[in-house]
Amino acid sequence: MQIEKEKLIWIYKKLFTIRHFEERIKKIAKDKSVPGYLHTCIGSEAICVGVMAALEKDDWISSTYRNHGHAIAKDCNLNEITSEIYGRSTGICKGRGGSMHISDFDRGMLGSFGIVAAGPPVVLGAALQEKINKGSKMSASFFGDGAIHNGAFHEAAGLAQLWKVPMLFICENNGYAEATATDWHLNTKELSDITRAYNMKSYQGDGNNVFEVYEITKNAILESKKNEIPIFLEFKNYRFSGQYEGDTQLYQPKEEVENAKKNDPIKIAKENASKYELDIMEIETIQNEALAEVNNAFAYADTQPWPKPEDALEEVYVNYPSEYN
Amino acid sequence: MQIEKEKLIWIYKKLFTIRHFEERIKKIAKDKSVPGYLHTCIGSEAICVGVMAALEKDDWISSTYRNHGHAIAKDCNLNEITSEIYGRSTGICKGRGGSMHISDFDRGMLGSFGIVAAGPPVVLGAALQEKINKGSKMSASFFGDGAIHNGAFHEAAGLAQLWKVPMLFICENNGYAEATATDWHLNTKELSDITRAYNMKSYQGDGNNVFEVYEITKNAILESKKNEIPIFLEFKNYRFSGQYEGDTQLYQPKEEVENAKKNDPIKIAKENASKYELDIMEIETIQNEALAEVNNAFAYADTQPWPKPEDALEEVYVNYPSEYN
Amino acid sequence: MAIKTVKEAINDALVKSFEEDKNVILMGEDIAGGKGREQYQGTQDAWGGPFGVTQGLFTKFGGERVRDTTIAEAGFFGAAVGAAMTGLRPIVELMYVDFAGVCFDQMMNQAAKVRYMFGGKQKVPMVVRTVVGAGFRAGSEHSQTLYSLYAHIPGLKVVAPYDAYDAKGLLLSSIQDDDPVIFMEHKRLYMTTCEVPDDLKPIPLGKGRIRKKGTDISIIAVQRMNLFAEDAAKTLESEGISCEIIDPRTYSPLDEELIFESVKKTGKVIVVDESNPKCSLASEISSLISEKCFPYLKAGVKKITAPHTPVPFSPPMEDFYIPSSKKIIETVRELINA
Amino acid sequence: MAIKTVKEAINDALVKSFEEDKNVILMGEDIAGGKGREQYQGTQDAWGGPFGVTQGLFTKFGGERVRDTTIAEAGFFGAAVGAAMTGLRPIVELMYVDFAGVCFDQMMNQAAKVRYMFGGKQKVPMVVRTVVGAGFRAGSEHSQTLYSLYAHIPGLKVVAPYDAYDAKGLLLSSIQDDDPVIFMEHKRLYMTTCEVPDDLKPIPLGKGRIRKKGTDISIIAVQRMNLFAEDAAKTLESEGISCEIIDPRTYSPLDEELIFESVKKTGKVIVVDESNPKCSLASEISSLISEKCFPYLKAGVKKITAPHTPVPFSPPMEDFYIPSSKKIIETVRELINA
Ligand SMILES: Cc1ncc(C[n+]2csc(CCOP(=O)(O)OP(=O)(O)O)c2C)c(N)n1
Ligand SMILES: Cc1ncc(C[n+]2csc(CCOP(=O)(O)OP(=O)(O)O)c2C)c(N)n1
Ligand SMILES: [Mg+2]
Ligand SMILES: [Mg+2]
Repeated sequence: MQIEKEKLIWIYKKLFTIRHFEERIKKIAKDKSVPGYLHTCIGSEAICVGVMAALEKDDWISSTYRNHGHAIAKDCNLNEITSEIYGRSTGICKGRGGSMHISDFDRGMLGSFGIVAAGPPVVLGAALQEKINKGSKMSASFFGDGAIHNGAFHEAAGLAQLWKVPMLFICENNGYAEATATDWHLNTKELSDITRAYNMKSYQGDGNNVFEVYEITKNAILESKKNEIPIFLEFKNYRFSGQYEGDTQLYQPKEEVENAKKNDPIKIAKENASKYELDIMEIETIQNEALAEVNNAFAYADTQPWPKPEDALEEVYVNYPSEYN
Repeated sequence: MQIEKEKLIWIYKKLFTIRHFEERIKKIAKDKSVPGYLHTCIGSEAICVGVMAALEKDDWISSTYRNHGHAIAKDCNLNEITSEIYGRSTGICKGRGGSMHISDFDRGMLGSFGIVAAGPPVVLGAALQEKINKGSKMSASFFGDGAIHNGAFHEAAGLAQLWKVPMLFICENNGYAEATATDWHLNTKELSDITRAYNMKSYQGDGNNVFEVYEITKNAILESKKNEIPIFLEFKNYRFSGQYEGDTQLYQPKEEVENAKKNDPIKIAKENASKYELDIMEIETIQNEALAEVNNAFAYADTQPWPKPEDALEEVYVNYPSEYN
Repeated sequence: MAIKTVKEAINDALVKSFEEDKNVILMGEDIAGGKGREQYQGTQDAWGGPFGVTQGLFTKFGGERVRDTTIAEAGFFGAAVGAAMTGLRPIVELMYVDFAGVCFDQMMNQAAKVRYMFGGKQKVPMVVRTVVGAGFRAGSEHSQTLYSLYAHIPGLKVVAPYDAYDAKGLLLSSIQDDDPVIFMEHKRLYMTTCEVPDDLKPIPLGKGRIRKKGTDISIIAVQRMNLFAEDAAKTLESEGISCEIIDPRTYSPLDEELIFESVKKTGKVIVVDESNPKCSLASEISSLISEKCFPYLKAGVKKITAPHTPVPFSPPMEDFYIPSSKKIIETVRELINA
Repeated sequence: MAIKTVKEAINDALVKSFEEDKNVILMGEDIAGGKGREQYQGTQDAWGGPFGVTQGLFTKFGGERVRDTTIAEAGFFGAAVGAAMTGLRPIVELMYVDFAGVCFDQMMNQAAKVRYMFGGKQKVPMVVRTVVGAGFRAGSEHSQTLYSLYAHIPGLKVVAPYDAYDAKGLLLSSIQDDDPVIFMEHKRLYMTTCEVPDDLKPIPLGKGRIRKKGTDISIIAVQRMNLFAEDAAKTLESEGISCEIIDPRTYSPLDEELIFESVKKTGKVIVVDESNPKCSLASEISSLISEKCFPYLKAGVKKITAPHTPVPFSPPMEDFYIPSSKKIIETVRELINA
């Protein structure tokens, strides 16, 4: 597959940014410089970046509590993302959301939902809107392997197929739902067999290979739009992070982690660089840039002002007599 | 298949009882002698009776608002059923349930639920209890073709398969969910393809043929218990009744109804009688008995006392300071 | 000016909204009359939901905008949220409010919170039309009101009209409103009638209505309870007791001013709500009054509600369950004589 | 007698209940520590739910009774109802009460109603353990309390213990109770400690507790709000104001007598509830007091609640959201001086 240089650089830059970002998050989680739950996505970079490379900038997506990578790959402002995690007033959600709810509607993010499987129905709605208004934006919902057991996912899948709505159901099969191994809860051989209930088209791919993710997604978008059908994509990868920062990860066997490291998406991307005529030096420059931006973002966030306490009362409604809050 | 005489007579008796009962219900609905929603099951008799013939008397079932046939086939007291529909104090639920909620725990009825797809999870729980307590009762949930789109059904199906719980998911595919034709909402060729999402064993049968229903169910019970697996049964039939009494049924095309009549389960049962060495005279006697019992039940119900208004306050809890109601 | 049933008034408001704004769509079960397929031309609109409220819409506006769904409320309520965020104005039907539990997450955590928690860039202009209320002999799972479940949740608006006039005016507003609105229609009011101007303007949400002026006691009545309050007031009038009846119409936001003014005048209040008592609208309104109007109160605020039980089927029990004119009359007399 | 955290006390109550009654089972997500498979012996109990409350149970009682579920709350909550009806005593976990909406139907229409609507032959002895509360910087979808959603529904019991003593005693009762109980654990209280006798007897549901005797004003505090009430009372004591603090502990049924007695004595009341205000426990308790104790009241019942907004993440905003000792102190002073 041919990828133009600009996009290639974008891809590497995003991969590195996400990895450095999440590593930094792990650090601030450890030294407790930010409060609350932090879910990092180390191991998911290729999926975040590969999918977003295939989507247009203003296409619709939904994410989950494990959203940093999606937000970064969706080109949300890195400073604002970080400021949000720090709970500051310049945060991307004005400090009201926090890490779990980072979202920027202006970038096509419909939301990062804390409720498992809440996203697919919402994205179905965006896709329906595009269909009714004859719009051309693609709609894609990210969710985990754990979400496929949930009724809301099934209801959305059934309706999407019935209504012939172009959209992507993107399952990041990272081996775990919290402390529970994916295969322990799977009734079918492959996770994506779940779509058989709906006759939904599905593809599987290596979620550690950003170029494979990109290619599969790109083709899926074409097919979905052309045939007006939803498509289910399963990308397999490994959750190197715990469920959240602070999770002891005791349930993840050492050998399993060691094995998975062989397929670390960043490592694989680096190995593939030469195929795309990017040399080591270029890669290193990109990586350094990414690191610098991440460092900047954290430095920025740390000095941002706190919201005023009473800001808690704002923007519950578009129209509501505010004295009632 | 060999069926002993006593059972054969039971089967015919129940078929006739249900049909006569529902015809009588249609009448009292028309002359408005009972209030509220009435859902009749004309066309479903063979499923109700065939399944119940295969189950033991104290096996667990759940039903829906369309429950008269299930209750009758489960050997609930006909007078009490009727009295319930009349809202009288001697009703099977003391008048608190009404037609939609006829249920008798002593007969293994866990409930008739008004919420679509509420039953399968509850029956899963009964089956789980049997498994944990090494009990031998079978558990079976009745639901309609409309229920398979609902998340609660999917969640129950997934868990049942995962937990290897012996139970039956019994789908009465009667062609309609309210005013909506089944095939209009189906994504798969066959309704029971839905089980592919769970690798669940499934069988289809002619829901108009009581003997076929009986045989399939009997075998399914054996298989389910032996292999400790849930099994999905789809029985196709036709909903001659409207969604509820009073429904204009305009959306059911005349030819469709005429065609379906050829496979009326009562007619088919009568045609099959000779195969089972029951002669016309016997059949007629049984039918007359059934009719007499139905007539008795309605005569009984109509003269039963009303509950006291304050009875509304009883039995919300097992233990609760009653002055708080 | 024409006499309309609540049912007609709602249908009128829907048609008007569909005509005026092409972004208005409707999703629900059996609204299209099920077999909305072309080969069944003519029978498509046979249903229009179980009460026939949406009859005619499918034929008029087509299956793209009038969308029959499967029995998958979590799915299509979630879809309404996404559609609303991206530009449509979806109306979704919860056939009976008793089914609230199967898609409560979509309302409570998504519709209600996306604007707030994602920083105020989004809005969710959707309307949930749902049917509430006892008195239909429909049993425990088709008779609840559940107003307070929704009213408890910040981010949702809750509207419950009593008559056809309000039903039309408030539905027009609700559809134009940029926030998610739960629009509750009482099944026992569908066939009641009143005059409704053809060109009725939207009635602003959050404004209550004095249904009867009075001086001795204030009766705050929730939706169908206005019927019994008016009934009771007639009887009481003949005994020389003058009741003021207030229908808040909207429960979130609530027209506190209107209620407080009345209470300050009369000093005696009864709140009548058909719901179960605990944490109900009645509790809420009563507690607001006692907090804000205490110096004016001549007696404790009385609540008349259903008991803390499910809705029973049998007529004598169900009639006992529902607050009655008789109970209102007795309570008023008690309060006046206290 | 030992000092225990709330978390330990709950674990103790679970272990005791498991030991005493083989029909007690537990279902929830990641309670077994996920990989409950044999080849991972030893790591099975790594989790015990996100707060580790159930750690050790899987190893002690095995996967048949301590059952890891998929993320399918409607499925396994419904299963709990069926299992309870047929002889087990299931405890199910709703990992955060914020997820109430995905399985509310199972509680509202099945667990709560089967006994009543099917004629009283059935009982549903199940317990829902769930985690509530703000102050954890957990954002809008992991910080709600939602007490009143459940308390509104007839057929459900609602319990919300404050300290380890009550947590153990009330959980023992809840598990032995023959009705469905929602047992709400506050995440900010898990690590708080108090003395808990090893042989603590079950504490009856429906009985409140006077946490501090006083004479000038009654503070009715819901769960964690007892912390702030006690704090406030200390400060106020030094100003010569004597507060009586009452923790109802159970919200359905509610110990009205205990509350009314206190109010009759003091004539001044504040209800403190961390929930959103509308149709909250605070509304309910306030409205009951004003209805039943009006002649004794010297001022309107004050409510201190969260504002009508979702729970914000950022610390200054979240701290503003949660009722504080400061607000209690100010309100008490206001009331005392009124
Ligand atoms: C309805 C609901 N139930 C439970 C949870 C608690 N929970 C949060 S994340 C999670 C596991 C999700 O796993 P998966 O879908 O594989 O996503 P991943 O975290 O691996 O990205 C669970 C059970 C929740 N957020 N929502
Ligand atoms: C959750 C829920 N949504 C909607 C309804 C309204 N409703 C009652 S019956 C029905 C159709 C069910 O059809 P099906 O499952 O095929 O059963 P049948 O009536 O044909 O036996 C619908 C939509 C309901 N009871 N519960
Ligand atoms: Mg996962
Ligand atoms: Mg059907």
